[in-house]
Amino acid sequence: MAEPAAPRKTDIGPPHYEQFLHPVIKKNYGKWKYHEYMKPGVMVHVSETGDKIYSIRVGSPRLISVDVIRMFADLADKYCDGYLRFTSRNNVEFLTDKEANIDPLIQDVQAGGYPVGGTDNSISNIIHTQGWVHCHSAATDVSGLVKATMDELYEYFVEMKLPHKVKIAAACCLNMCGAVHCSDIAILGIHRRPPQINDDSVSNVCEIPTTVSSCPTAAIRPTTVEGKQTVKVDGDRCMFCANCYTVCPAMPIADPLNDGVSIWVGGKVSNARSEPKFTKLAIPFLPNNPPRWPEVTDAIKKIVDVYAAGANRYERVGEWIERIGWPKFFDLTGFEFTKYHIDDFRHAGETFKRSAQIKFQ
Amino acid sequence: MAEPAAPRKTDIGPPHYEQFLHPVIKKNYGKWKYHEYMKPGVMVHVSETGDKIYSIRVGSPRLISVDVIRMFADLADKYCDGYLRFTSRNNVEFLTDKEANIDPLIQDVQAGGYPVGGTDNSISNIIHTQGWVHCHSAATDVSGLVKATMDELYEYFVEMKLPHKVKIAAACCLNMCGAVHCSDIAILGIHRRPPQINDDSVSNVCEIPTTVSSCPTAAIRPTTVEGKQTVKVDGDRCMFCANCYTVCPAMPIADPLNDGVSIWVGGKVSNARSEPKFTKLAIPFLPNNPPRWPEVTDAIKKIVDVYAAGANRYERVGEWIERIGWPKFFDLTGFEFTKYHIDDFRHAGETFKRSAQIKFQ
Amino acid sequence: MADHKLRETPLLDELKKGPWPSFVSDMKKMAERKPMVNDLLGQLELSYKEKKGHWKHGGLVGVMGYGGGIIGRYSDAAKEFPACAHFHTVRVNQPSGWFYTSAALRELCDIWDRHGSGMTNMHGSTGDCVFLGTTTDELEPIFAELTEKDWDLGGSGSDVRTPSCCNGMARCEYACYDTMDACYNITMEYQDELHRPAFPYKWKFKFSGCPNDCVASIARSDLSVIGTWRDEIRIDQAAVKEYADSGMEIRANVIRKCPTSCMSYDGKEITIDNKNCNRCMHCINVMPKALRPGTDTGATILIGGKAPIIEGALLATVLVPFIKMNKDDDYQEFKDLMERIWDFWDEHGVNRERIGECIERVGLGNFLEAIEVDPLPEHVHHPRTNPYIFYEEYFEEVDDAEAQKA
Amino acid sequence: MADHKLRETPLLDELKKGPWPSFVSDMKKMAERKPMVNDLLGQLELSYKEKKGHWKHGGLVGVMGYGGGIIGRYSDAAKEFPACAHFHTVRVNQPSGWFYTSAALRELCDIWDRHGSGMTNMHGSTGDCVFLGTTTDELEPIFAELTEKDWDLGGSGSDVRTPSCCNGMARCEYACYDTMDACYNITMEYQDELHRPAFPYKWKFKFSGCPNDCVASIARSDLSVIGTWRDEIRIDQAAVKEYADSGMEIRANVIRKCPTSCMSYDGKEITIDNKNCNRCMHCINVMPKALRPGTDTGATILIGGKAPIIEGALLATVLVPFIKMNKDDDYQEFKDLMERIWDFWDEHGVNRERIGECIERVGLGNFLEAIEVDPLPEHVHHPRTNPYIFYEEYFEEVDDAEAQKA
Ligand code: SRM
Ligand code: SRM
Ligand code: SRM
Ligand code: SRM
Ligand code: SF4
Ligand code: SF4
Ligand code: SF4
Ligand code: SF4
Ligand code: SF4
Ligand code: SF4
Ligand code: SF4
Ligand code: SF4
Repeated sequence: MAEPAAPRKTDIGPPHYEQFLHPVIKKNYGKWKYHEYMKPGVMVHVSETGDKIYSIRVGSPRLISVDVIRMFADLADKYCDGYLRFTSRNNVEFLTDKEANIDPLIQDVQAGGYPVGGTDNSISNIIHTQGWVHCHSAATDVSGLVKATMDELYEYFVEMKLPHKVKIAAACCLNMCGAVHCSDIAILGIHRRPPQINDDSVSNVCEIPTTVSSCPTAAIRPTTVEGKQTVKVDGDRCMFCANCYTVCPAMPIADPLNDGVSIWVGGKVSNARSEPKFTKLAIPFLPNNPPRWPEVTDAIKKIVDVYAAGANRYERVGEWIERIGWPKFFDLTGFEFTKYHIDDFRHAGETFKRSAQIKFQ
Repeated sequence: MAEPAAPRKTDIGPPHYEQFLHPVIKKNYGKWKYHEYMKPGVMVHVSETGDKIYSIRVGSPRLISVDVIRMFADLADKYCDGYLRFTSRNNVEFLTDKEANIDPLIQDVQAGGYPVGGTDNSISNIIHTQGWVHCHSAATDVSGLVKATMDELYEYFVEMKLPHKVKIAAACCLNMCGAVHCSDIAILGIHRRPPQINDDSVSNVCEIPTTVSSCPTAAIRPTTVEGKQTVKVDGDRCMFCANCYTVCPAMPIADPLNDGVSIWVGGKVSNARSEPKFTKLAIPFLPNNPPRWPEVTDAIKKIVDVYAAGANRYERVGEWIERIGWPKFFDLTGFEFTKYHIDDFRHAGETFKRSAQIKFQ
Repeated sequence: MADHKLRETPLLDELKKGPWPSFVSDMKKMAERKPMVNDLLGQLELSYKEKKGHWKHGGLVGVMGYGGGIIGRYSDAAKEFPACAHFHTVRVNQPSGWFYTSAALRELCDIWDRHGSGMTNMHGSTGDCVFLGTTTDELEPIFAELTEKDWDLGGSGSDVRTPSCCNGMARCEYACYDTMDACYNITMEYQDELHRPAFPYKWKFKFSGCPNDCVASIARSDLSVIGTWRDEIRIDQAAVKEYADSGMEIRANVIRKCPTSCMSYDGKEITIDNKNCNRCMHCINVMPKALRPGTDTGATILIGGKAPIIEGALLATVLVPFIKMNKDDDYQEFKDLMERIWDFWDEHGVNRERIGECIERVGLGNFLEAIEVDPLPEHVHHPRTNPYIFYEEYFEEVDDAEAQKA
Repeated sequence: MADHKLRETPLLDELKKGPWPSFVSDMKKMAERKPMVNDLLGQLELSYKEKKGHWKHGGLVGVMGYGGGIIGRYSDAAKEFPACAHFHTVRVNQPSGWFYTSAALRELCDIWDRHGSGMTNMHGSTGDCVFLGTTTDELEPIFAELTEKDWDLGGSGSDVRTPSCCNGMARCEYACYDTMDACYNITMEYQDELHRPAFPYKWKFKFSGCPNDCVASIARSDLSVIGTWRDEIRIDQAAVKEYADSGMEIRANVIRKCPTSCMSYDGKEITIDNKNCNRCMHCINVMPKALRPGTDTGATILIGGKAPIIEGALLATVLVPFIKMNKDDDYQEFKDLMERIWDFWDEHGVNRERIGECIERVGLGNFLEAIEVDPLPEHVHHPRTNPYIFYEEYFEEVDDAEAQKA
């Protein structure tokens, strides 16, 4: 292989963060004392030195063009000496030490079509993934789903009126590149039909032993079809995880008639009060109904509504459900409880109710 | 096969219980209103009709001769119109409607060498099993262990001075015919050496496929030794459960040098407050040291002592440990925490600590 | 006094000391008139010396027509201890709630004194009255004398094991159904299943009158019936006051220990948010004079409890959140359910696999479907967390999908 | 304005409606000057119509010398949508805490506008700044311009993935160690592991400054570093009073929600039994002016968090209950640990098996032993409940047993 012409710059890593810090932040690094919410989307952090930094949080679809980023950059120049950041939920945060700049900034942001909010006991941005926009594995499109859902939940982003934070995530397949497995509410794209096997190409594009062993339920067996080495799938054993497809492109699993969306609830990540917990199945299947997935947005709205009505302050969705009990959750939402809700994978038994502690309504 | 001479009486079931009920019990059946502890081992149950029945609970080694039973029968005749019962923990309960009979009865019982107690916040009798007295599977003798332990805990049987009930069980092998897996404190006989295989007799007395498939860890393989079909055990995979021995007598596992006792804590059965829970490993191995197993009785005394000192009223051992945390339990008892305490069987991962909620002492 | 030489047991003699009654002292006395007990002591002393049991593996013995009820046992040191060369046990089905009269006990003692070692377990862990140690020859005579006096054998092997129950309504104010009647009725119903092993593995029934579960049914039975109620806890506020006056710390010991935080106490009266109460019994246990279970009583049925062999211990799991345990119709609903479960077990069970393990293998959802019980959120601690759902249907054609929609 | 025909997207156009900012409106604008985005919209509209994605499986592309950082993507409808036939993404390693200046952002935008679709994810789920959609030809030029401006690629494939961290000490009063410095330092240390996949599977680092875990490290990283403290929570009683005066319900919202019940409040002052506090953060979160973490700060290290593929999702499990995250010695203790872990993984890992699954397969006890970490009760939720203990040693001879005793 030919050497590159100039000495190639590699392994330099990301730029050092210090150059991107607002001078007030640099000065008070590690010295912050407390914070207060001034209004939805606006926080002030106060330092031991008495210095203050104001943060204005702006909702973003995450899938944004360079033009939108440039618009944010312009606003940062105008109001924040050029300083801004993104959050772990893909919101934008403008940072300024000038309290007077807050309201004008907000006006400009809103004029540009972007909402301010997402702090404290609100619904912040939805963590999500690629969907049909970029991924080969997607069972649904999350960009559209998220847009439709956030339209529906908009009031909860721009106001702080819920019992506590509600963290929502969406992922387009069981790989769960979003934070689906530990979210207050999660939207998950699912397949429901075993992979279709392209017998002609399996032996060319896939390593058959790897493919066979990729299946968590041992549903895949090697076989020969018309003289060609290939694999077959025992449909009864398949639970549609698509791990086979990940290792073998000749086993596409996406299927317009059967792909759809499942809804999950009650997970969390923080260690506050209760330990982190996994999200649990609320609705096993809703149809893929683009462009606005009304069945999905209705279901999520329903969950948020009953949570808002029933939970105590500082109770996350999962903590609330644990207090009232799962039977009550299904009762309040009207969601049907089916055999699909009952775990039957590896450690299924650990989820069975093993006490006589039962609530009767 | 020849028919029996007379028409054989079979499948008649146990005698109907009604004939064994004290008249006051029969009259107030289902009408009891409340009970009170009058003193250790003595309860009064009061009926809606105003009637009262007194119960006097007497400790028994369970392994008793007909002479001892006859002695109990005599006392029942003398004080209780002939009525008595046994409890689910193998204590004897004398039942009388005559309050005046209580103290004389107690005196006679105690004179006969039997203690009165075991009620409310005491340590009641130990549930136990056969041991070397009768079972082929035993890794220790529980009758002796239980006698030695109850001698040590005697004060807690005859007084009610603990934070709450402490339920102890002992079993002589992993079959756990006692209530070991859900007890406040449990004593469990264990093997620690893989079964010795009697190659000469395996094929005669055992079905080899059944034997192979009996092993939960797939440690057993069929093999041939000097032309005879037999099995071999992969020592590294064996965790000494003895299930193979149960199905194949030619694989004895008992071994004087390596059998011993493990100690378990923190289980419960009742649904009161917390859900029923399994007992957890406290000490993986103590030597078999008959006749009085001092290492075992010391360990149990230690657990009871720290529990008595630290738990709140109405807190079972497991509830107390969950409040203070397992690190504190090991700290207080001085028991060593080893890799053996960390689960590595089927659902091991479910027992790992998966949060940042940690106490630092 | 003994017409045989008494064994020396220096090690066992150490167990004659101490305040707790000693099985050694008792056996030593029996040894004087029972050579079998004398040799048993000798063998046990050997075990204490060698730290090893001296019983051979199993041994199939029994009484005619029965497949269970007797545990065969032979010594591997019979040369040294010939009197306990055979040492079988007889499991006698105890009466409901372990209630006896002195007369009944003497009856049993006399039979056993005539035909066996005279040593017993009162009772075995499953609940039987266990006669410890006799020879094969004695089994038929024992059985004849027992049945003559209306006693029968209990279970062993892959059959229904002797059911047991708490004393329930006989002496407990908490009993939410008649455990003793239910236990008796079900024992009688399944005499054939109890005496003739035909299952994949053992099957244990246990009946507790309330969630205190005084027979440990949730941990130790395949089918656990635990009394409960659906309506409101009965409160006697006057008695609450009495407890308070007598110095009980109601807030610390009752209110704050309620697991659902559904109780409150204003210094005078207790209020309970009954729809959040999970029937744990704690408050009632502490204040039985003031609080009582409701009156719409029945039971929760749980399935699959067991000890660790083979896949690890299981606590029983909720099968029917609430059932009326109805004497009047002979517990028909319960028995119908049992029939469907055993049909399923028959078809899907594997040798030496308890029902709890079988359900985990087959899937609780599939099991419920097979026995025609609707899946309920009460069946689970929480719904599944993994996305590995075995959807059972998919559309092959657009038309199917459209049809579904309509 | 566009020199190409704009795609009709009636379905997608529905997503221009509503108050939340619309990615469709944004893309439609970009489509006017970017044929690639125009065709992407066309293909997406097709997906919406057919309910099916139109990307082919994978595609190995990259920049010279790197094994990761680029995700290859090709359309399966390239005939119809030729401008997005190639549609690779570039993962650019974001700065610690996602802090930028406007200038830095413009730098990135300009590079991407020149060489790609102009669409981005700010940011990807792992934390990268993701450039969405370019052709294979453009990869080297993009890389050259990025490095020229001191930007580098992030991870993909079986390598160290781009580490990320919460804003920590930069803007949060709770940070118990310097997340941004640690993240930067560790990212720089493992540049080779990040750019050249050589592991059995991916490896994610995430750094959160306190147990609130604002980067979800416990759920989404193989190695999660969560700030904590060992000493006492700092209490400012004057501020407690201020909160009370301002109407905060301290008893309901703080005291009673403390999971360990280790707090009390007498109407004036808060007292904490710090040895029972489990550092959950709740009380501090609610009253940041009055309560602060202690000053003996550091972190808890947890291992093995991940999404469900293959054996089911895992939350990370405690590995080191407390470690000083020491800048001054360049995090040497942390790095030494990492070395031992990767050595182990190298030896015992299986292809496509995350470290969390590997540990469960090998056994946590064995894993700890291999990496020379003492087993601690802090490692487990509770000790084992099953009696299936793999004792590693037994005595062959009496002498051994005697020797052990002495
Ligand atoms: C900016 C951000 C960190 C960053 O470096 O980007 C952040 C910043 C703060 N978090 Fe967070 N958290 C951020 C993501 C998270 C996440 C991760 C996530 O959302 O996926 C979590 C864990 C989620 C979970 O538990 O499922 C998280 C769990 C918390 C909690 C715990 C809440 C609880 O009670 O469970 C607090 C404390 C609180 O809210 O009282 C907290 C508190 C805070 C505080 C108040 C800390 C402080 O004093 O500065 C910050 C403002 C909170 C707010 O938004 O109301 N932060 N916080 C992230 C903002 C995301 C966004 O745009 O909405
Ligand atoms: C007699 C007996 C039932 C029988 O039919 O034989 C019985 C009888 C009573 N039990 Fe029990 N329990 C009996 C075994 C059990 C068992 C099973 C066992 O010990 O293996 C349990 C479950 C054990 C466990 O949880 O691990 C049991 C858990 C309870 C509880 C729940 C305690 C808790 O808070 O966890 C109560 C309520 C209480 O003590 O406040 C209770 C309460 C009672 C009451 C007060 C009920 C009543 O009003 O009559 C009775 C006297 C209790 C006492 O001894 O202080 N009984 N009780 C059993 C006596 C055994 C013995 O000789 O000691
Ligand atoms: C006698 C008794 C112990 C006692 O001293 O009380 C007993 C004794 C034996 N049990 Fe048991 N079990 C006895 C109650 C139990 C219980 C407790 C219960 O029923 O409440 C259990 C735990 C609950 C359960 O069933 O899971 C129990 C769980 C076992 C097991 C493990 C079963 C499992 O699924 O985990 C075995 C092993 C087996 O079945 O192969 C077993 C096997 C045995 C065998 C037959 C030994 C064997 O390896 O085949 C023992 C015969 C001993 C002998 O020489 O007499 N025994 N066994 C109990 C029966 C007396 C009675 O009828 O009243
Ligand atoms: C781009 C991104 C989603 C996004 O829209 O943000 C993404 C995209 C893909 N992920 Fe992911 N993952 C992304 C973050 C995650 C995360 C979240 C995280 O890192 O915090 C997870 C869950 C956490 C974890 O690692 O467990 C995640 C768990 C997976 C998995 C399941 C791994 C597992 O062990 O369960 C796969 C499947 C695999 O590795 O074969 C996967 C695979 C993939 C692949 C490569 C598809 C595949 O089947 O090979 C996706 C490429 C999509 C594309 O066309 O660009 N991705 N993936 C995220 C990376 C952006 C970035 O670098 O910042
Ligand atoms: S969740 Fe699945 S479909 Fe979505 S980006 Fe990740 S791998 Fe692709
Ligand atoms: S989708 Fe999953 S379960 Fe189905 S065959 Fe593929 S790997 Fe196996
Ligand atoms: S626990 Fe084991 S040794 Fe003891 S009686 Fe039961 S089967 Fe026999
Ligand atoms: S003792 Fe248990 S683990 Fe060991 S070989 Fe026998 S069945 Fe297998
Ligand atoms: S289980 Fe309930 S009803 Fe039965 S004896 Fe125990 S407390 Fe009474
Ligand atoms: S029974 Fe238990 S849950 Fe119900 S009120 Fe009483 S203590 Fe609370
Ligand atoms: S994890 Fe803790 S330190 Fe980091 S931003 Fe969140 S609250 Fe602050
Ligand atoms: S940090 Fe959590 S556990 Fe500690 S005192 Fe505060 S609320 Fe209680």
